[in-house]
Amino acid sequence: MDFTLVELDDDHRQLQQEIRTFLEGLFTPDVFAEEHETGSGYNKKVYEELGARGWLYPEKPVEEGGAGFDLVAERIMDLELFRQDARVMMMRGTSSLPLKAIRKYMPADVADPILKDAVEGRVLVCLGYSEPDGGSDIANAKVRAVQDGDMWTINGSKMWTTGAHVSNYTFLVTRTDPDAPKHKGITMFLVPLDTPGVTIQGIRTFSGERTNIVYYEDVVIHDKYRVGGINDGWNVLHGPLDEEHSIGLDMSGGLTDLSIGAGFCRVLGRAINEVAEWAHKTPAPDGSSLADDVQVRERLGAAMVEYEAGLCTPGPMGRVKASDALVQQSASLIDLMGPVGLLPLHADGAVGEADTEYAHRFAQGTATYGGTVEVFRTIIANHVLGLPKPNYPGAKVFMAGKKK
Amino acid sequence: MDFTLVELDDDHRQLQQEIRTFLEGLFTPDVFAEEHETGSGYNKKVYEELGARGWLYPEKPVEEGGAGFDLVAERIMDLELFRQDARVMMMRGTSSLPLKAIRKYMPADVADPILKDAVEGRVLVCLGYSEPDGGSDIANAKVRAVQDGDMWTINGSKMWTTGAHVSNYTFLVTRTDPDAPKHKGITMFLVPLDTPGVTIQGIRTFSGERTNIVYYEDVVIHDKYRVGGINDGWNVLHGPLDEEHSIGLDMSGGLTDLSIGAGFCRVLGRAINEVAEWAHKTPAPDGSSLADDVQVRERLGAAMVEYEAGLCTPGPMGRVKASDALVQQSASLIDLMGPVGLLPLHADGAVGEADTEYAHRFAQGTATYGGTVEVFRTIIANHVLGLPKPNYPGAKVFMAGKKK
Amino acid sequence: MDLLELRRQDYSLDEDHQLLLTAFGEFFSEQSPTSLVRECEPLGFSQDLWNRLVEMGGTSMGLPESVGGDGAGMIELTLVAEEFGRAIAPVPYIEHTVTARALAAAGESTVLPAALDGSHIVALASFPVQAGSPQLVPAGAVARSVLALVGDDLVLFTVDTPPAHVVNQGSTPLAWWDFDAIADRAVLATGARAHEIYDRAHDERMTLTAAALVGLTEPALNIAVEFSKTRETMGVPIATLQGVSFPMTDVAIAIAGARNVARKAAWYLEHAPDERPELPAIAMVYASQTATKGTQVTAHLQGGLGFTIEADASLYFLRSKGWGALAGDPQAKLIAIGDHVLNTVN
Amino acid sequence: MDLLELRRQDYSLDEDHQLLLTAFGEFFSEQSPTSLVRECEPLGFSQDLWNRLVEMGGTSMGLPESVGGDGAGMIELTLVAEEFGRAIAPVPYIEHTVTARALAAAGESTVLPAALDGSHIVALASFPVQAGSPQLVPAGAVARSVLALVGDDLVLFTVDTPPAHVVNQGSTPLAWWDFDAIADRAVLATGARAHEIYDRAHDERMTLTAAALVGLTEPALNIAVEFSKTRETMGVPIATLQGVSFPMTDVAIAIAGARNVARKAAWYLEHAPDERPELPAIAMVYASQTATKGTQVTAHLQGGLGFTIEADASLYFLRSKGWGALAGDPQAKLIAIGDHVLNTVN
Repeated sequence: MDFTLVELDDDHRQLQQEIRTFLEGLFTPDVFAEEHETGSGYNKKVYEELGARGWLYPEKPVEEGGAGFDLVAERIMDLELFRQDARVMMMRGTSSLPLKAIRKYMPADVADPILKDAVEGRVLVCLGYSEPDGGSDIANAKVRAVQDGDMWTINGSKMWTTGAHVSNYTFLVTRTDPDAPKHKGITMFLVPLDTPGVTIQGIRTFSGERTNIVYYEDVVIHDKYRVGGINDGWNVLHGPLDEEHSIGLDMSGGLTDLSIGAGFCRVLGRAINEVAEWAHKTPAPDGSSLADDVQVRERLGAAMVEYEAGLCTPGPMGRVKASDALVQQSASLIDLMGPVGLLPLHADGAVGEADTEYAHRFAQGTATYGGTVEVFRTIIANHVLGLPKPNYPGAKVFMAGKKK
Repeated sequence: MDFTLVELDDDHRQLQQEIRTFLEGLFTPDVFAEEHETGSGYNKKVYEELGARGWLYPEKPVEEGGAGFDLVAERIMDLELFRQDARVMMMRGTSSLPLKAIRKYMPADVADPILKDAVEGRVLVCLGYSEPDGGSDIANAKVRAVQDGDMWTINGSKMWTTGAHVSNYTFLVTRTDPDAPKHKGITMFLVPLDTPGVTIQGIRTFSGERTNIVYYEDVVIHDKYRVGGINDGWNVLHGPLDEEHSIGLDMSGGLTDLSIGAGFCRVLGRAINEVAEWAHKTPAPDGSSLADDVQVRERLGAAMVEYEAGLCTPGPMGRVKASDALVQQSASLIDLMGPVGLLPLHADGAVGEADTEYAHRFAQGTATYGGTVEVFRTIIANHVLGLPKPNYPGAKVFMAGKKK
Repeated sequence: MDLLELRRQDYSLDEDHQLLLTAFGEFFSEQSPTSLVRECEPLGFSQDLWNRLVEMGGTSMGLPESVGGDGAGMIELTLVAEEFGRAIAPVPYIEHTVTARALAAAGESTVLPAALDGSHIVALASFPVQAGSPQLVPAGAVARSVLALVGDDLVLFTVDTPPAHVVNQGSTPLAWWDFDAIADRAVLATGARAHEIYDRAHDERMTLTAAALVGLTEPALNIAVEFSKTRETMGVPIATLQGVSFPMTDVAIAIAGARNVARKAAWYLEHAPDERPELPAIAMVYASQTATKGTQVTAHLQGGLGFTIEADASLYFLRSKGWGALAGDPQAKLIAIGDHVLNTVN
Repeated sequence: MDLLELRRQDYSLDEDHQLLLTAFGEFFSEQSPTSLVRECEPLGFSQDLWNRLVEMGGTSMGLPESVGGDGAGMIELTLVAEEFGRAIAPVPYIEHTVTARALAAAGESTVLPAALDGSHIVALASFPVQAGSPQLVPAGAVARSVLALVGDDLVLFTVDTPPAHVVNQGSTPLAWWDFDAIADRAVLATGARAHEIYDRAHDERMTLTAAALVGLTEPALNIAVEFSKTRETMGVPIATLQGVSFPMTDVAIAIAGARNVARKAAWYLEHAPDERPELPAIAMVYASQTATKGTQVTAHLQGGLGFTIEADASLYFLRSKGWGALAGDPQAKLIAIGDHVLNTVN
């Protein structure tokens, strides 16, 4: 166990200062305004300037376009980015998953230029996983890819392709053998989004993010864009998916988060801080400060318990716990504030940065993104508690595939 | 809508006084001490003296051994009994279910003397429904009854036969055709518990109640004790079960409880009152009364919200809600009291009648008795929300039976 | 509390109540489809719908016959509020109703006639006026007059033009009222009577808001129920999974109970206001919890879809807090409820 | 709070910690089977087990080497407390440990040697001593000395024979201590130092109790898990129903988190006690919630069986509150946690 403050050596301290100064110059009001407007989780200038320095994926070796950061430096960068605004960096996280598959499964002559551009902030890759009636069941993909010589023709549509409108490629799950058991008839492609036949339609969420439906109508691409073997898509997918669902054993000496839920906790933490500041500044009806009100103190305490619980719960469990904590406590904090808690950023009289109001809207998505909390509960039930799997009509094949 | 105080006419007022005086004389300290000791939910003297006056089932007509009470009088009796101690009256409620089936399905020469004795407090009937691995699935009964001429031989064992050790009969679910679909091979019997081969083994719950496992080893009874047709047991059961699970449309003008959960709410209500009284009497560290403590007031308020919600929720929904409310709030009230909340009745320094300590132990059973909250949630999902039924391997037959 | 009270507990509606429920249910479902609700965002007010509601008697029904109203009581108003909530209708039905009733109780006669015919919208301040502290007033962006407590005075503040709307999560006509700056103020009552009228208006607002929150949770649940029947996973409708069906069932249970609590609170306000003074707060707290949970379940159950602004689920979700937190912290009311419990055993 | 702090968050145990966990895990599971737990009811104390624990170093390990102890810190003690809790062992491990440590901190030397060898059990009063108000003291029925705060004095009260045991839901050796009547009292510290030692002992008790509650919830969950795999309904193991598996999953999630919170609280108490003073209370609140929910889920999941005294589930259930409420209301600690949050942004 170790919860010490990281003592920075001179190099790291200098780097921290360098990063902070650079990011402060980079994240101008324009950047925030654009993100607020578009909800894209992306900013061209930010990505390209970070990429130019090797700071977009700074943990990668310099020869791959990164900055060869060690764990401490990487953590410094993450915290400094969070200090500015994590939202704009969302597409970086999204792209990072397929980049690993591209490196592993595509021939170097195709992969290398894409990887180089991606690391340098000029190329984004979005995830073409979910379909309009697919829920979280990726193996059930119906988007069809049919081979004709060196070319493939793709038809169908994908839902929740976040970032499609700013990305160059989509990492696409297609059905190539409709007669095979469902996880054995899947092939992955890296589809250039400027290919004729691709139509992108935006959808806005009530947390202000943008995602997309992407329609594929007789989209013809070359076989070189295939990622991995034909009908071997499930294994190709597995890499990134495993990572996303991983148990998250910490090999970093405490320099990485215990789960992706830590990010949800930070959103909750901001709201807690905001409410605490608001309480200090707000007079109670009797003229005292709301910070002296027993109920305010108690409710902040309750939120803090859930914040800490979310932060301390590891792996997929932490992802579920942190989402639950954020959903419940953001609602409770809005209640605590009363009507001013309803005012969003830029509204007249909004509290602070309206982090609490935002947290309440943002929270709902955390229970769904990257697999619903129910999917994760099922994984935990089976893999941690060892409970038997239900015998659903459509489950056998899927589960057999997962086990492998 | 009507929540008026019932204005009693002279007859009702006189009856109320009469009942109260009579019960005060009847419920002596001995009665409570015996119940505390045995957990049987029964007292011979109480039942026989109530029965002698027609007050055990006072809603029944005088010619059936009741007192012909109208709804107001019946409510007066219920409240006065609750004022004394509802626990001792538990077996009255248990017996009342099979009595209806006995009247409906058994020949008068067998039924009448039993019914007369039951109404007069000399005979109790317990429920032989659940089996050691049966859960809530009564239709899955394995206790075997085999016919030989006029006689039946019964073998097997039943779990949770509450009151078997004080009852004269058990209303027994048996399997008479093992080859038929499960709900079509059931026959009901009224088995005299003094028949050779019946062994009763007590089990105590942590709420202090006693229930029993009853073993049937070559128990031979006459066919006259059959209740309803051979292999028609599901329909015979249905009557009492339907009542237990009924939606509880109130035809009484508000003189009956909205659900059986109201009884759970009363247990919670007693705990709330006890904690409130305790708070008044208990000094806070600063010398003020705990009744002035904001957290005490808030927690009592939260308990009160749940109490009211439980009371106002109708039918099977109210049964689930009231159980949830009691489970959660009794735990919260124990927390609120701290260590004195852990002291049971008669412990040195226990608070009041230790209603809170008892409520916390009693609460757990309310989620299980007469069908678990999960069974009720399933019923509500299917019948109120109209959700499709899951296709379990063993479900079809059972559900087909239920629908009928 | 007295657990042995011999009281009726009859929650059933008589024929007149049923007819009222049907009439306003039809009115709101026809006149306030979700398309209208969306069109009226972010202000949350439709003058046209308001006019129709006035025609329907929505602004006069709750006022005493002596001032030209229809003399309906809290039970009737609560039934209407439930239907209003079900349609998440963009009109200030609750604020206007409880404020106009308070004006009538205070013998106000300048503004009241125009309130009765709906031409002058009135609203209720949620907190006592403190010098130097403007207040966010529900319906304050469409109201010409706001009733507030200033010390021990009940004061009606009136302006020619309501202050600017403040965008908010629930898309209701919230606005900051800076009472210090308003010259047109009429003291309607003072001392105990002022507090009595103001507290009563608050109790009525809590009760009607509770009913409205119950009303809005029900169509949200229906969306979830219908979605769950058609969406499949692993070859079965998700509705057959208890992880899906049980949360919906719990919402249905909460709706059934919260509806009865709100109606019961209305009955007591109408017939025995001193008997259960804590019921409006209980109704409000439980309805707020019900709406919070109920709309979350719906939004979540639809997966990504429930999280989009296109989905009707979002309309209900955003109003669960957007309506529920308008008058301050529902949970803060627990203290007053607890006080009542403590008083009854003392 | 500072969300940008560059701190390690390493919850992993090193080899020594693993060995300690294994050693005490084996000790308690061998020496304190549930049959012993039952035999020791209602008092909740086994002199024989206590002697073995003393032999094992259980009473000396947490004391400084300067007084003859083994100098173990809060992390080690928390790991032992988890195993102690898992076995719901009928010995006053937590009370004795934190009180003896407080005695050592106060420089007490009369009772301490006998506390170190376990022959003189010591305990901690949960509330400041108020004249005329006897206190229920955890382990008070087996302790010869109780450490308490009297005004600004830290006082050690000693008796020849502990007061009579009071039967209680958790079957622990609770007893009423009437401090007014005890002549043998030694003032160990006064003023700020008295409060400091007392508060520290409380923080340690909360942290160890949190670990113990996590420990007791885990075997309870295991009972539920195993039961759910074998019990069938409708032809399937009930474990395959989400209405059964999800509550168990949520308990597993809570255990995993609560364990880490308790260990983290121990680390900070040991290494940086001023940095996160609210962590012991957070650990206690979350562990109490975890135990409450976890043991309820287990008791309920077994149907009627889990409700019988024969079922081991009942042992855990009754101790969820029986241990968790010993030192007062866990939820009351939320206020102090909130205060800390408010202080960090001030």
